[in-house]
Amino acid sequence: MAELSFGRAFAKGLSEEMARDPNIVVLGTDILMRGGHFGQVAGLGEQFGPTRVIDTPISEAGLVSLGMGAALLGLRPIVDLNFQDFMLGAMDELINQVAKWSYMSDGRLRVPLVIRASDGAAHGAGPQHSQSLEGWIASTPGLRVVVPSTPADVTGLLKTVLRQDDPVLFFMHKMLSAIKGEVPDEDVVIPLGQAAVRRAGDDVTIIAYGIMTSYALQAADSLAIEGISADVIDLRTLSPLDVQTVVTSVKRTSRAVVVHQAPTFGGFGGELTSIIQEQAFDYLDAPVVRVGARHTPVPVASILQEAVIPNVSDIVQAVKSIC
Amino acid sequence: MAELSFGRAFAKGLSEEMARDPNIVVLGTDILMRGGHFGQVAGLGEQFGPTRVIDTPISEAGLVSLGMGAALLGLRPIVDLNFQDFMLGAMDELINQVAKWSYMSDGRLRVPLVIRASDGAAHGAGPQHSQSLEGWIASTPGLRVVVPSTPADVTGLLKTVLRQDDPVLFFMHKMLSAIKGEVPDEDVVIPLGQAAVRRAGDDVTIIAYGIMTSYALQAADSLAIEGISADVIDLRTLSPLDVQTVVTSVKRTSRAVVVHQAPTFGGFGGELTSIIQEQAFDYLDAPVVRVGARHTPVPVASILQEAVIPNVSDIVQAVKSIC
Amino acid sequence: MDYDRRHVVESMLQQMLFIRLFEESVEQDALQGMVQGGVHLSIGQEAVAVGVHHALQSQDYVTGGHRGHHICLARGMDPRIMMAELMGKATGLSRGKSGSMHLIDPDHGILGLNGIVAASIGIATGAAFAVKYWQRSDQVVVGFFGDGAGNKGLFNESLNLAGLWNLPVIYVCENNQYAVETHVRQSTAGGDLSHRAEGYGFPGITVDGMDPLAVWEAVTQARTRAVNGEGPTLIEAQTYRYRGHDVGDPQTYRTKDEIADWRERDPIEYLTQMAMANEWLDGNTITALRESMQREVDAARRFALESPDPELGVALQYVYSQGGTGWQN
Amino acid sequence: MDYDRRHVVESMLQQMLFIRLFEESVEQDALQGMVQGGVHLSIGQEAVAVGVHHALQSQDYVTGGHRGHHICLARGMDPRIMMAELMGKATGLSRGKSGSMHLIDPDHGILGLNGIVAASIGIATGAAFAVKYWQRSDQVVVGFFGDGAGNKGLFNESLNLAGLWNLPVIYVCENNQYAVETHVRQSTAGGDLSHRAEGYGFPGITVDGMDPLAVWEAVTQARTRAVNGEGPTLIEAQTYRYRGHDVGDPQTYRTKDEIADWRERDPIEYLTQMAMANEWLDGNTITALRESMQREVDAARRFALESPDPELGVALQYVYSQGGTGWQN
Ligand SMILES: Cc1ncc(C[n+]2csc(CCOP(=O)(O)OP(=O)(O)O)c2C)c(N)n1
Ligand SMILES: Cc1ncc(C[n+]2csc(CCOP(=O)(O)OP(=O)(O)O)c2C)c(N)n1
Ligand SMILES: [Mg+2]
Ligand SMILES: [Mg+2]
Repeated sequence: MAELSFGRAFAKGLSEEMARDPNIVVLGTDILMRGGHFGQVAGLGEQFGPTRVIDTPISEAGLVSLGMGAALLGLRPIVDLNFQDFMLGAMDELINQVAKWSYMSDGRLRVPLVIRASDGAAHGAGPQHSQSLEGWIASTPGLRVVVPSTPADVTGLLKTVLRQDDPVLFFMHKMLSAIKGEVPDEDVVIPLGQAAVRRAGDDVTIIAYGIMTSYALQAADSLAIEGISADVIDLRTLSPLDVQTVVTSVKRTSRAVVVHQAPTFGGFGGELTSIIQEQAFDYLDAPVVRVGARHTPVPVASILQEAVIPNVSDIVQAVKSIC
Repeated sequence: MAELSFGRAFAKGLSEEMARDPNIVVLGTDILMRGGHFGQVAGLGEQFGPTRVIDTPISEAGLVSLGMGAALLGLRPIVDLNFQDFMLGAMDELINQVAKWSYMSDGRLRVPLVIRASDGAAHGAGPQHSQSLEGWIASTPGLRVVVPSTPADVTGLLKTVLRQDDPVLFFMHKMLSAIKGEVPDEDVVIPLGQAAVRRAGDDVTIIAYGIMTSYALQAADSLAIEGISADVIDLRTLSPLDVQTVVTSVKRTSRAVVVHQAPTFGGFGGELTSIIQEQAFDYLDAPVVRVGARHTPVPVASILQEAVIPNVSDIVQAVKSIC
Repeated sequence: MDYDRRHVVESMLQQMLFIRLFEESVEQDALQGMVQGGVHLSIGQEAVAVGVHHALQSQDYVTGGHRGHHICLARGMDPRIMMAELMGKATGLSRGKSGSMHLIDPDHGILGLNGIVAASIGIATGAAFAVKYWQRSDQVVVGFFGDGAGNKGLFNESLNLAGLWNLPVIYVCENNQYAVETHVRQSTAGGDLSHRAEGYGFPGITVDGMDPLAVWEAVTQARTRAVNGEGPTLIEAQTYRYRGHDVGDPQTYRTKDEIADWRERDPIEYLTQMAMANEWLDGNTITALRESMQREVDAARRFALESPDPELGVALQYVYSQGGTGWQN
Repeated sequence: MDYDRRHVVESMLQQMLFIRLFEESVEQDALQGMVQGGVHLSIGQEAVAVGVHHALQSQDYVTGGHRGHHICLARGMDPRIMMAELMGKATGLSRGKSGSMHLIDPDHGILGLNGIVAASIGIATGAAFAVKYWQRSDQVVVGFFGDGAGNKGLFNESLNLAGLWNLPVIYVCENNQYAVETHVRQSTAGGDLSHRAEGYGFPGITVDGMDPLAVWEAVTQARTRAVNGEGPTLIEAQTYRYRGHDVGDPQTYRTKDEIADWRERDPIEYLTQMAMANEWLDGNTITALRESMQREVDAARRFALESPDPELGVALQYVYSQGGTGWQN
């Protein structure tokens, strides 16, 4: 076990997979020497050189499309889009093209393309660099969405992703970049669609993913002091979604709080809430409560950002409102 | 009252508004002579000429961005994107730019830009011309979403839209293009955020919008025969959303079915379901049931399309499953 | 050389004839509602696809746009399963899921047609990236697109990447003068689109797209450049569609005279004259050729018509590569 | 003429000095964590914004990218409320909501800086569309962008629209040689970006962006073209940022020598020499000028520091133009 940051955990997983599979290449801006803006590919440039760690122009659409064309031939490109917000410049390529090729070719072609991007709010990043668009991607048939919350998951999920053939969006919250955690030295793969129960409890189920997992755990700590014990589920991937773990827990606790950093209105929490009430209606003692951001862009000034982004106390209050 | 098609109703509203306000211009491919692929601006080219009805290159991003720049100066452009799927080529412009300018300028600038596009499945249109992405737009702070279901609403909502200052996505289902309905001769405006109760009933509330409104009404007809009376609500706009009409009805009927043509998983139905169970939990006698498309792209062959897109009998069955 | 030329001309003529007859058959069926979805015929543009094909090797790849039947047939797609796909049948290439605009056939290097204008440009660029990465020394990729696609952003992003990295890609713009109703001069600033290649540091040329031999020569040179590591080429082929944008287009935007002028340069007519003048083929042979092609088209059509509809479950397959719709684990 | 030139040089020098001092002050505060969010300094690039400004009229509009403090100051943004915005204060232009990368000031024709590379190009084109629509005969729009933005799709779409419709827009590419760590020659095929204008049928020129007079002349000509209805111009100004991409950039990708070489062409130094050689200004005047500018910068800084934080409710305002967050009716 080594203690690695979230970013380093990505580099580790990628390095091992690139050593294993010569068809993996990574493309993005400022990755060869700098190793990416979040250190996510640090050291890979030295290890694999400029034919496999490729600095690119600022051309998000061109790169996603290029990645797709290369993937159709059997290459395994990772396109690093830096901030998730920049993915908006490549939506036609992602949604109309990448997502649809397996289906339109009736399985004769596949697009083993991985898109990495850093999502979520960070102090000062502001409206155009702070979005959480994972729900849109999860709702797109043909795409997979990975939203890890720990360094070990980053490595383990990345390895899985690079050994399967569907296009995957790998979203790493930018405020997690520097967090550290143990990452196994061995080759551990984590299957897609398998949520992790991060804390066991009986009174309420808190469902989160990515950065909000740690907020949920902190909330659970506070709640424990007040005698409320929470099951905390970290989804790890949104597509495929581990419905069973969620529903099983809620059937036991009879109460659920769904948490994400995207605005509540229209966010993926709506899906989770719906599934819970569809599949565990008779078990619910209270409405499922959603905790998400207010319906605003994310402002630059820190104190304003904090006024719109959900925090630990929002989760605590949400739980208390139904317990 | 004149009987007009959905497309003609748009042309009528636009024609009257353009006559009233010289700052309204419409831009899109093949609109000057052809009047748009759905007849939505038929006759306007003749009426207003090529300085106000402007044929453009195929440049969705460039046009949305151009529309925004012009709107910042006080022009009121309508950019006609033809199929909603092509909007994916202008997502940065819509989400990172258009949606955020009021907020980032703290209200000193506004973007009175209207984007019209035809959405949804049509036999043979296939995976890249059949999407229903309204939920993504509704979830974006700063944007408005209009999803009319009748010719009268097209005219009335368009007039409203052209007299307010927020950016609006005006989605007209392509299979509605030819449907006909009465449109008042007078200048009737319909406020945004005001749902229409299309049919009154006591046993269940069916919430729909756009094309699915007519499916819901047909379902309600069948259900009536079997003694189930349904309240059918047509949302008309998703942002702003008329929560009150929905919640009031469900509190009365105690049962709700939410319907859209987008895939169920991750669709806007999750939001509606969540709001209902948040605000009417104690009134619900059964889970809210969602009716949407399967988690696939929309295939070309008609019989395959029908296998993935929700139909009247899906709605009937959904209602029966909870009544 | 003369023998080669004769061989090439005969082969081109045969392909062009077949495409024309195939498309005329599709047109009739489309008018009868037998074809699923919109149909964009390539009648008039046969010389481009056929000229390109003759300059390529079997290992080369192509991508195309919404108007690409001619490309598929030139590259060797089986007309029966193609026709079946157009009609949404179980025997079709994608069992009815993709249809006319999205024909895909990896067995013939067809990475896909595309319903989105300009998308083919980027995908071709990516395939060329892989070819170069693997240092495959005798393989290139052709990205077909229409004159309307030159003003999409992806054109800029992809051509820059290809120029920057010297990718073995040939961009073939089929300038048929119109994007739906819009004439290329009303959509495209700066004259010939081929000029834009200069901005990316590689050659752009305009060729007569009604002359398959001219296309063939231009692509042959471009292919040599590409396999020699000299990078991409943009070829703009001036051509014309005799039919409307799609079946059903009222075509109020152009004159009968304009169509007649272009038809004077019909590529099938042109090669027929050439073959007859050189006494490579005589009238009888050509008639016989046409008849045998027509029989093949009819057979494809019959095959499609007689094929069953797909099972409904097909609609739920291969959303993901493992076969299912799989949003849930 | 000589008098004009003197007047212009003095005015330019004053503006450039002010920008430099302002940015140095911002840099210090950014290092101390007093500035909210990433900060992209324009130190070294003052001549471009100042040269452009002197060729414009007050009714003209500008848009810019993420590195645009110099543009805002040149166009007349109040340094106090600008500094307050950078520090996220209640007195800031947008009361802390937009910050450094998204400064917006309609009162000075600043339609907005932009955190998204290339977005400024499209918005400027749109503003020019409105100007032309209203037939305003003496108004133009300048769209600033970086060398990194020339490879985004929007560049192609917007320049084509501007060329096609002869819009009164001037595209100013500040080629400071790098996009973060990536040198322009590693990102951009085909040499100078200005060449790409030819593909859209309008002039593209490369000018010395360290010489505000050269920029001034080029923009003056472009403005004349634009108001005469002759359409857009693309001006690529060769310049350099002395500082890193953002405050905190370790700058491992370039040499000290390279920086030193560019600093030899420092525009402030250059105009100072010119003014002194012509005896328009003497050392004392310049020192006094610098001191008064510094006082103004300090005052702006003090204003910002002493300003209160915004009320939290500000964060919920103006998502929509009527003032609220309003997803619900
Ligand atoms: C991104 C996008 N915008 C618009 C369309 C609608 N559309 C389909 S074909 C077409 C015209 C294309 O013209 P061109 O590229 O010249 O090809 P041609 O039809 O002439 O073969 C348009 C506008 C589309 N399919 N994709
Ligand atoms: C669409 C998009 N992609 C990537 C980025 C991240 N990014 C911010 S600035 C920058 C470099 C821009 O270089 P250039 O355009 O030359 O401007 P400069 O920083 O040199 O002023 C990059 C890659 C972004 N902001 N927007
Ligand atoms: Mg064309
Ligand atoms: Mg730069």
